[in-house]
Parts: sequence; C-alpha cells; structure tokens
Amino acid sequence: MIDVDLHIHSKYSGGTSKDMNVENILKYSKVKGLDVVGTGDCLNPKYLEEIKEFKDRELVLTVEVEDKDRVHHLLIVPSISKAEELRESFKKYSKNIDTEGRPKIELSGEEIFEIAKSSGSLIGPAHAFTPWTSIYKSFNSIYECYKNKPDFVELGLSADTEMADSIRELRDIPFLTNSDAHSYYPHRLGREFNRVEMTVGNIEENFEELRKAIKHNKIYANIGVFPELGKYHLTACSKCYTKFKKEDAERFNWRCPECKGLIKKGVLDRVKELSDGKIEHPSFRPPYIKIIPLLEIISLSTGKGVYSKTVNTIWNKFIENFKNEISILLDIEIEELKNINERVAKTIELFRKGEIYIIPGGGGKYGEISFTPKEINYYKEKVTLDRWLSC
Amino acid sequence: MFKAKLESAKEFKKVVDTMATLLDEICLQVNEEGVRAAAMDPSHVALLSLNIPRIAFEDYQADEHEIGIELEAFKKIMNRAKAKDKLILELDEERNRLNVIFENQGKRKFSLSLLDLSGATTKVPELEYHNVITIKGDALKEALKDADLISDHVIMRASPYEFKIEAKGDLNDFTAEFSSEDDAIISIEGEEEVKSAFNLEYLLDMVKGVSKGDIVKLYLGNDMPLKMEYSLAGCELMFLLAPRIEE
Amino acid sequence: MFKAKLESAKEFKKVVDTMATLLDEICLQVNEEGVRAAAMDPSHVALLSLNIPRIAFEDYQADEHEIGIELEAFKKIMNRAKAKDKLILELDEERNRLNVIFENQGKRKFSLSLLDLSGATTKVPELEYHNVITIKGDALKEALKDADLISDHVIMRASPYEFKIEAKGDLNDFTAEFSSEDDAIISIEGEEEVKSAFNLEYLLDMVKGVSKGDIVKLYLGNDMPLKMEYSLAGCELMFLLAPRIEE
Amino acid sequence: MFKAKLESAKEFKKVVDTMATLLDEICLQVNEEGVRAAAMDPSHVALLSLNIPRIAFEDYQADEHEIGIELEAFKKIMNRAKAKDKLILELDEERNRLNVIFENQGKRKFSLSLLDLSGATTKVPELEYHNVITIKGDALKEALKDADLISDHVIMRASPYEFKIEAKGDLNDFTAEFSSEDDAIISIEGEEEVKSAFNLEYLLDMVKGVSKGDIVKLYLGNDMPLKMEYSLAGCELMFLLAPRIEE
Ligand SMILES: [Zn+2]
Ligand SMILES: [Zn+2]
Ligand SMILES: [Zn+2]
Repeated sequence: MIDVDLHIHSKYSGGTSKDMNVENILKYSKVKGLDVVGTGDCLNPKYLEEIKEFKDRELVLTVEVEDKDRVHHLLIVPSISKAEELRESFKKYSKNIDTEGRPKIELSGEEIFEIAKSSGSLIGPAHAFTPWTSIYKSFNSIYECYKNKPDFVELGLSADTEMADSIRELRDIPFLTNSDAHSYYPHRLGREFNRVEMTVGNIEENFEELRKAIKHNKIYANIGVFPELGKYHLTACSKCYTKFKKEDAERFNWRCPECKGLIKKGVLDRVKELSDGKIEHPSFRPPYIKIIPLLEIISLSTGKGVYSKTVNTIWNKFIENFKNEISILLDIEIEELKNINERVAKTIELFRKGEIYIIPGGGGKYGEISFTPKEINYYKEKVTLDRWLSC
Repeated sequence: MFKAKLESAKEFKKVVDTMATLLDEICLQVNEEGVRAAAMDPSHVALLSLNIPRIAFEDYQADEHEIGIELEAFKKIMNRAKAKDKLILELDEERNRLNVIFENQGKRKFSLSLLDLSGATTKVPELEYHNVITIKGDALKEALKDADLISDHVIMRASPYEFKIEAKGDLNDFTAEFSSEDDAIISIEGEEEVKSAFNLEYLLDMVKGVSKGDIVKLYLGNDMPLKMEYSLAGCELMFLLAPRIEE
Repeated sequence: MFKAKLESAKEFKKVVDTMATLLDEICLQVNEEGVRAAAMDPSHVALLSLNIPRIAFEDYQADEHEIGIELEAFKKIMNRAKAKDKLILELDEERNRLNVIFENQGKRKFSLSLLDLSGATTKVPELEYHNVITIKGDALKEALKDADLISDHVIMRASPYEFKIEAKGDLNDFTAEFSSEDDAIISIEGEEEVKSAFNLEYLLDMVKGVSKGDIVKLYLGNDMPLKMEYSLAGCELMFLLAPRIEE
Repeated sequence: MFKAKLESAKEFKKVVDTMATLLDEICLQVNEEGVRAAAMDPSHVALLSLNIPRIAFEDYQADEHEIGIELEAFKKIMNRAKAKDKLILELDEERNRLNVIFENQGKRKFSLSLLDLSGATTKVPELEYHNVITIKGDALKEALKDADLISDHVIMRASPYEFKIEAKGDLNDFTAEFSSEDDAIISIEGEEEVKSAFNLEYLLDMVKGVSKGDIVKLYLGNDMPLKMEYSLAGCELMFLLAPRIEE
C-alpha cells in the first residue's frame, strides 16, 4: 500500500514558499512518509525542465488549472511529452501559462475536460466545495460543468466522505484527498493523502499505476484532516472571520455587518444545499480516516507555535523514532510515545479517545484544536437602544 | 463666556476617563445652571448622560454654549492631573478652544481645539422600571471583573430579596449573589423576578470610574435596557445599556 | 463531601500561584486530616509537595476524595481574591466541580470543572541531608533575583558557618554571602562544606510566593537535589529540585 | 585603592539611572577628594557632569584612579538595590573590576568588569548666564511631562518675574507659567527677557532622577545651552543641553 498526495504547488504558483522546488518536495514528502507525490504545476515550462531531471523518482505529473468560470480543475498527466502537448493546446487560451504554476485558461470546464481527455490525462474538480474557485461555487452539478463524468472528485480540506456522499451525483465517483500544499512544512505538505494499491516506478509508470488504481477502485483509504479544521468549513466573514448561520448571511446579503467584509458560504452549508438528505456510501467507497497534523498536536501540547523551534524539534524526534505521522497518530502504543515526549503522548491519547475538540474554521481561517469543548460563536445581532427610543 | 473651576482635577479625570471609554466625542451643553451632555456610543448599544450642576463647581460663570470635545485628547490631558491640582475649564471663544488649566504650585494650561458638534443632540429614552438595586460600587465592579474571567456577557437577575450576576463559560461558571442582608447592598426594591443579559465589555466600561465608597443604582427589567446611575465628584452620570436578547 | 473555609483568600492565592508556575495540574488528596498533594513538573526536574493540615482551616469537613485541578484556571480565579475575602472550597460531587467561593460583602462563586487525575500519584523521595540553612525568605528571594541578572544558574555552597549563592556571567559575576551572624540567617547547620548547582528559573518559581517575614529552610548536599520548605498561610510547601551536574 | 560606602543604595540608584539614560559609558575620576565625572551623550547635544564630594560618603578611602563603567550594566545592578541596603563601591585592581556590594541582612556582591576609558576626559565649557531660575523639581518635571503630550520640543522663556515652558502641537497647545509668587518657585533672577528652544526627550532624561523635595537650578540665555543643576543624595549633578535653533 502506497501513500500519495496529488495536489501541491511549486514556487511558480502565487502565494507559495520560494523553496518549493522538486528536490525539496521529494525530500520533505519522504520525511512526511509519502511514497509518491504529485509535482503540481507541470505545465510551467521552467518547472517542467526541473522535473525532467527527476523523471525516475517517486513523482507523478499533476497540475491545477483555472477555467473561465474561475473553477479549479486537477489534472493528472501521463508523461512529460503529454504535458508539453497539453501546454501547446492550452497556450492560445492562456496569458500566463508560461509564467504561472496554476494557469488561468479562458475555456469552459467542458472544453478543458475534452482537451485533457484527448491527452490521456485524468481530470476532476479540485477542492470541489470551497466558496471561491470550486465547481460547486459556480454550478449546482458537476455535469453542468463537464457534461461528462470526471475521473475523480477532490474533497478539499473542509469536506470529508460523509459530507460528499450526501450528494447523489457523487456516489459513483472516486474521491481524492490531497493537501493543496503551498509549502513543505509538515502540517501542510501531506496533511491529506490517499492510500492506494500500486507499485512505484518512474514518472510514466506511476501515472499508469495510479490510473488503474483510480479506475478499478483501488483507493483503500482517504486520509484527511477533520473537515472542521479546513479554512472554509463554516460560513464566515472573509475579513474578520465572524461565523454566520446561513440564514443570517442571506439576510445580510453576504455582507458582514461587523466589518462590511464579504461573507463566504461554508462548505458544510453548501453541501447541505446540494444534499438529498441521505448519506449513502457506494460499496467501493474506502474509509475516510480523520487526522490532525502531528505538528499541531505538538503545538497544542507545548503551547508553542507550529513554526517554533521547540515544536519542530519534538516533531523530528517522533519522526526519527517511528515510521510516519499516521502510525504515530493512530497505531503506536501510547507508552512507547511517552518515551519521546510525555505531554504529546498524552495529547495523542486524548485524540484517539475523541477528546480533542475543534473550533471550526471558516471565511479563510483554519480551524483550531483545543483540550476543551468550545461553543461556536455565531454572529448575534446586537440589540440597540434605538428600539426603546421609538416607543 | 464659560469659566468653571473644580476642586479636584484628579476626581474629574475619572469622569472624563469613563466618557472616553464609551464615546469618541461629546457635546457639552453649558448654561447658567451647569453642564449637561448625552451621547450614544457609535454602535447605539450604550448611552451616557452627564449632568454637572452649578453647585458641583468651586466657581462657575456661564452663558449658553455648545462645546464639542474630542474625548481621546481630553482624556490624555486629564491624565496629567496631579493630586492637589485644581481644574479650570475656560472657553476661549476667539480661538475656539477649551483651556484646561491645572493650578497648583504654578499654572499649567492646555488649550484644546474644539469640534463642531452642534445639532448632534441625543434623545434619552424614558423607561419605567420596577426593580431597583442600590449597591456599593466596588462590590459591583469586582463581580463584573470576576465574570469577565468566564464569559463575554452576563445575566443579571433581580428578585425582591436578591440580586445576581451570572456568567457561563465553556468549562467553568460564575455567580455573584447579593441578598438584602449583604454588606454590599444598600437596598433592593421590586416585586417580581426580572432578568436581562448584557455585554460585559460595556458594563466594565460603564463602571470604570467607580471606586470604593461610590454607590451605584441599577434599574432592571425583563429584556430591557439596564439603567445605571452614580455620582463622581459631584457629577451625575447615567447610563443605558441595551440588553442582549437570546432567542 | 468536602467543604473547607480559609480565613484569607489572598494568602491562599500565593500558594496557588506558586503551584501554577511549576505545574500544569495537580491532584488534591483530601481526607479528614487535611489536604495533601504532590507532583513533578512536566520535565521531572522539580517536585512540589503541599500539605494543608485541618487546623489551617477556619472550618473543615471532608471525606476521602481526589480532586484533579487545572492550575492555570484555578490561578486565574484565585487572582480575583480581594483583601478581606474569605475563601470557601467546596466539592460539587454531582456536577464534578470544585466551587471556589469568595465571601465578603456578598458571595462570588466560581465553579471549576475537574480533571480526572486519579492514579497520577507522585512518590516523594526520602533524602538525607547534613546541611540545613534556615533563612529569611526575602533575603533568599532577592539574592536569587540578583543572580538572575548575571546567569541562568547558580551554585549554592554551604559550610558550617556560611551560605553562599554564586552566579558567573560572561563579563560580570555575583555572590551573595550569608554568615551565621547576618540578620538574614536564623541558623546554619552542617559539619562539612557542600556544593550543588541549580537552574535559576526553577528556583525563582519555587520562591515566587515567599514574602517578607516568611522563613525558608534549605537542605543541601553535594550534587544532591535541593530541598526547600516553607509555610504560606498555614500551608506547608516542600520542593525538591534536581541539581545541574557540571561535567 | 578605592573603597567608598554610601548610606542608601536606593538613592544612588537614581544618580546611575539618570546617567544611564543620557550616556552609554562614563569614566569616574576618583581621588582623595571624592568622585568626579563628565561626559557628553553620543550626539554631543547634552553634557552631564557629576561631583560626589568625599563628605557624601559614610566611609571613603581612595588613591587616584580612573574607573571606566558601562552604564547599562551598572544600572541593572543598581536596580537591584532594596530599601535599607547600604552600598559599597570597591575597586578590585587585580581583576580590573568594580565590586558593587549591597549590605543589609547579608552581603550581595556584584563584580562589574571595567572598560578602558582613560584619556576620554570631557571638557566642560564655562558659560555666563544672567537668568537663573530656582524651582521645585517635581513642578518642573510635571510641566515637562505635560509638554510631552503636545510636542517633541519646548520653548523656555524667562523674564525678571516669570518662567514659562511652552509647547505647540498641530491642534492643541500647552503653556506652564511660574511667577515669583508661585509655590513652585524659590527664586527668579535676571534683568532681561530671554528665550531658547530645547529638545524635550533630553530634558525628560535630565530630570529623570528628580523627585519631590529636590530643588533644581536652571540657567537660561538667548539661544544658549540650558544649564541645569541639582543634588541627589549628596551627589551634585550638572547638565548642559544645546538649544534647538529655529531659523
Ligand atoms: Zn485551487
Ligand atoms: Zn491548488
Ligand atoms: Zn466581518
């Protein structure tokens, strides 16, 4: 069984770490315990040159593109020559394909689907439910966008299988869980991944193995963060992050009464709109294993930030002593973990017992973990004195 | 003209501090009877009304004037008041400024440029209450600060014999109980049980200037604004605070 | 049941403060004889043991209980203690909470949710010492704060006549010398010269609650843990601190 | 040798604090008559001169020495002075250090490594003034702090009967007026009107150690440096501050 993360970005995409080159991506995905990692950004000519040097490594060619309706699609590409061919096909519809990592292509989802298919690539919507650039932001059905059935649907950080299988049209499509990492920090890269049956070879062999696995339902688990930890789980203001019940957001016309910022519809509310009210898993659907990045667990245990030296030193100690994060989080005996760090071991014990609590994210702010349950602070309308002035 | 002298600059500082925590600016209405002002905070949740009768001053001379003051600057100046300083407030009509003078071993004169706030009068709603609690200011203030550890709002409950402040947190909670027999209570009036919830941040702002020995009057109803009254250095302060209504 | 009343909430606050600087949580063992607790800090460098005999309380009733307390929350509540407040600690078995009640002009009741810390008992090692220094608490505390200017650790030296605290910095250094004749010293016992080095941060945490008039007992050996004892408001505190062994 | 004992470490702390706000380092010139020092701040805007006559010390023994001191470190040590501590300054010639010893209930000895500042003597210019104001230190200090609310510099004006400190801000302004009759004034001498402007940050640094009861002497001219003199715990401090010349 192999762990793969198929959606990341290189230094050529906007808002990414300048250290996201192939060498670092390979190095840190190994530390994190990933067996195969998607390159991301494989249509960028400079980046593709870099990828060529590593074509025999544990990589698979992937890219995220934005269509004319601002919908993001994830493409998994068979080979370097196919990637070059794809770039040529898209080039006349894109101004930034030679410079950006995630190019904007002035075509519809359907047109992009056709071109991707003719190159032999796999295609599906990226982070399908998020409120800025997803398929369900712009459409009420994936078939309105593609006119066809995509190869997969990427759930995104703020959704899980339970949520997605409450939507009828998704119940016969495989789900992918990927990190969409913009940096190689261990709470970003590989924070979500897929456990797949395949053998590892070079870049082309990896594609073929992966294609078979997706086609023949050989994805054995989707491992992802608690959807509540995602940035867009609840409906919230994108400026001050005040959380809103959907009815209230509608009443305020999606403008935050506190700061006048834009209110973004949470993935949970969007899924509820699309749902037929049932959760039905198809027989091939693998389990969704919910995790919390180990780095965040260490941060909570020590009270120090995720980027602090203390937290990273402890993380490294755990990783040196055990195989990978998943086994540390789920399998290794607590007593054994205590030898590395008692407090962190105790927190992991609480996590396994379901006693770590989450303050859900929304509006672009990640959820937070806590030792104590916290009520969600939804926006509450202020009563003003004007009510008594009139009477 | 307007020229008024107060015995203690340091006591008046508390009045200005309290106004400045709730309001950005205020328009003082002065006339021969004294100084009055009323304003709502920007979100219209709290109202403050000030009344300084002529008698509160050591010296007082005034025609009718509206004096618009930026409270942050006034507060900073008043923070310079020292223990034995007397305070003179004096309108410089020519330069459109308020002179704020501390008199003690010498004379330290700030001159504060004025805002044009004419026409910005605030109506004070007339409300009727049946429950009135008269309580020692420090006891009330400490109970509110206690509650602040636990939550960002409190429920106030009054019955004929008791006054309670309650705060509920995620894990811990807090109740302050004052019965008619407690030292903190001067009197509890009212025939029914009433209850309202209030934002704690505003309440703490409202009692900011209160210190030991001050007596505070609270008027409560069911989901009604809280009315609070007390005197600081002869200045009468009244507040209204809109309730939080839970659905 | 468990219900205990202390004369001064403010004095007990110092005990809680001291515990909270060293520990995250503690399990109070209560029974009819009083309250006991012992725990090590997370890194196992320091141990704190607390003993409050029944007699330290104004009122005391207790069956056997283990009460697991999150110290940061307890400390924040105890910081709300005012000068004349009495303190009542009361176990609410039904809700699994400890009520922390300040009684004065009224009644302010916090209720603190408990942790399950049963089974987390800490064994206190029995150590033998020949050198014992009994010193005024403020003199010790100031000398440690002095040393903190210079280094992050100190060497403590005891001889039959003298007690020294030394700190060496890159440029400057510091020595506090206390001889049997000095006002700070109640007594110095011991026949040999001994010396151990200790982390200063822990030492400062250990003396945090000490104030003028408190008497501290120090037990020293060669590269042995420091044992420190003192009483705060009738509560007996004992600490052990592992030495820094220099190679 | 150099060994000197001062009655109150805490009073001397103020002298060191004042030096440390203006200067990074100073060279103490000690001999049998006492301790002297003079230095300019790094930007040569202010000069500080210190004179501690032998008589200010409880005990005093000294040959001729130059003792170069890093003031930030010295200040941190002096901040450890407690209420009843005596202070002993003692040159350790062998180790080239100054021992700073607090004596009270025991003996707390810091040893401060010295700088080589020989040859860095500062010449103090001799200036002639006609206007001299003798004023209570706290009144001066408060007026300067008032002015600091309004601007970063002040104009000082002296006439035969009056001394004024003025600050002008964008919106508000400030004047402190001291006449010969005011309590703050001991005396005002001078026959003409003079005026100079000064940087407020330096002025505030210069009066830092001044407290109630201290008397300050100010020498003013037209666009001339300000000369300021006062004593702290028997130590005579003199400052010169270059004027701001407005074009
Ligand atoms: Zn995207
Ligand atoms: Zn992406
Ligand atoms: Zn907002």
